[in-house]
Amino acid sequence: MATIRVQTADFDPQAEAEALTAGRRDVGALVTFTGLCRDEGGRLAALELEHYPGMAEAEIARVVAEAERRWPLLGVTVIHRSGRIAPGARIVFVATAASHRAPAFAAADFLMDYLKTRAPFWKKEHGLDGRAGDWVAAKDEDDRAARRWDG
Amino acid sequence: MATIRVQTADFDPQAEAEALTAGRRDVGALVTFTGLCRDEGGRLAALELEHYPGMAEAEIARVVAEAERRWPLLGVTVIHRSGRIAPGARIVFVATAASHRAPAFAAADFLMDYLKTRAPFWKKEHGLDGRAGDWVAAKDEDDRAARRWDG
Amino acid sequence: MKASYFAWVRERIGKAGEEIAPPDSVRTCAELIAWMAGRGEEYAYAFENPQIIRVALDRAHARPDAPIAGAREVAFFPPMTGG
Amino acid sequence: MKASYFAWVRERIGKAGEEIAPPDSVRTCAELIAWMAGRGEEYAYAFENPQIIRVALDRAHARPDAPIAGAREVAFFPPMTGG
Repeated sequence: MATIRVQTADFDPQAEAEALTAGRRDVGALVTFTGLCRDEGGRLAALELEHYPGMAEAEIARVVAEAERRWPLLGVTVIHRSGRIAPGARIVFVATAASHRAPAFAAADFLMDYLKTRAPFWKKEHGLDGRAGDWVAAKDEDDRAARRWDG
Repeated sequence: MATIRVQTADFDPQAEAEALTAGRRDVGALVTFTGLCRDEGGRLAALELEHYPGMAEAEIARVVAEAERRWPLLGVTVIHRSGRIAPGARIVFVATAASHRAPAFAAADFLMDYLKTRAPFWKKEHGLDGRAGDWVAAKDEDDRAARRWDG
Repeated sequence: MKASYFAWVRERIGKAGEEIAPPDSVRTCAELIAWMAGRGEEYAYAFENPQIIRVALDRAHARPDAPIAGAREVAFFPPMTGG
Repeated sequence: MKASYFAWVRERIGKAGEEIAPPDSVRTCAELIAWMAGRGEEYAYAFENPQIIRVALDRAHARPDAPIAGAREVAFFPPMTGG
């Protein structure tokens, strides 16, 4: 039921969202999250996303399965890009379909928090000065956000 | 900054979402909610949405202003349809853009809860038997959901 | 003042709106509902359960104890079910 | 067993992966990190702050006290920053 993809290419959010509702009359709520590359006040030329092939898909599938266990979902899509991504471009996409809005919102929010802290992706910043910059540091606030869903 | 529309026509979620991010490099998170007409297990032929012209737009604008006061948003769009809507069709759309995911998720969730309980729209069910059915009753759970955001 | 009715309030009264002229003794939204209920059989039916009727003054939600003085437009409707 | 390195762990070691053969005395992920740190200067640098290194066994997250016995693949990397 879930669609999970890790890819270098961009994706079409509308096509992905409509695939969750096409031909259905039981979906009352569709939530999408699109994560985009910011230029950090003009400082960034690009983000480079490294991932662990095989584990990335497997870990996303585990997170999706946990969301499906917690909420009555009618469909889930998660797409995460890897490689070099320019400011303004899409990085990640989560869509959740449900009969009612509360589970659709909660599951999408949960999926993003868990992907941030569990899916094996790492961001490196490339500055406008042409040099490869630092690896982005993990944020305490992301860990706190993920812990909101504990017990 | 906010786009607010009440209309009988359908809308294009992708075009609306892209209008919030086009030409920008500071948006890191875009959340959309689309509310769709369910057929309630095959029972419904359509929903009819009545609204209070003038007040509907004004009240949505007040709810949006409250969301903008609570969270650092870079853009908000709310579209609510009126008139007869068939199962599977879109009823309502909320999109929020922000630098980070937490305010984008919270604001979209808040907007839907508040629209449900404050925007002057009323749903009437039309059954497959051809008769106009009952007005949908307001749900206690919607009031409870809206009260989550109190103080 | 101009009165508007929506959803089943409109259906029970049998019209979408009309001009009304409540006496000066009617000061609040709650008192206005009570006065409306006494205007005839269809009004008594529409307002039989006054505590669930919502009131808007000049297109903004108003509480039962809100004064109606100065309002040019009043609307009566059931709890909202949009979204 | 096959070892893979990601992000700055990969950059510090200077390669994406290799075959490793820890002795039987190395039983847990935490012990494996300590053993890796002793394999040379670049490894000492990559693992200088062992408590922030994450370990995956056969492509699933593993805690520091998880036993490594039976794993065919181990990966070392910093905290994730995707999404």
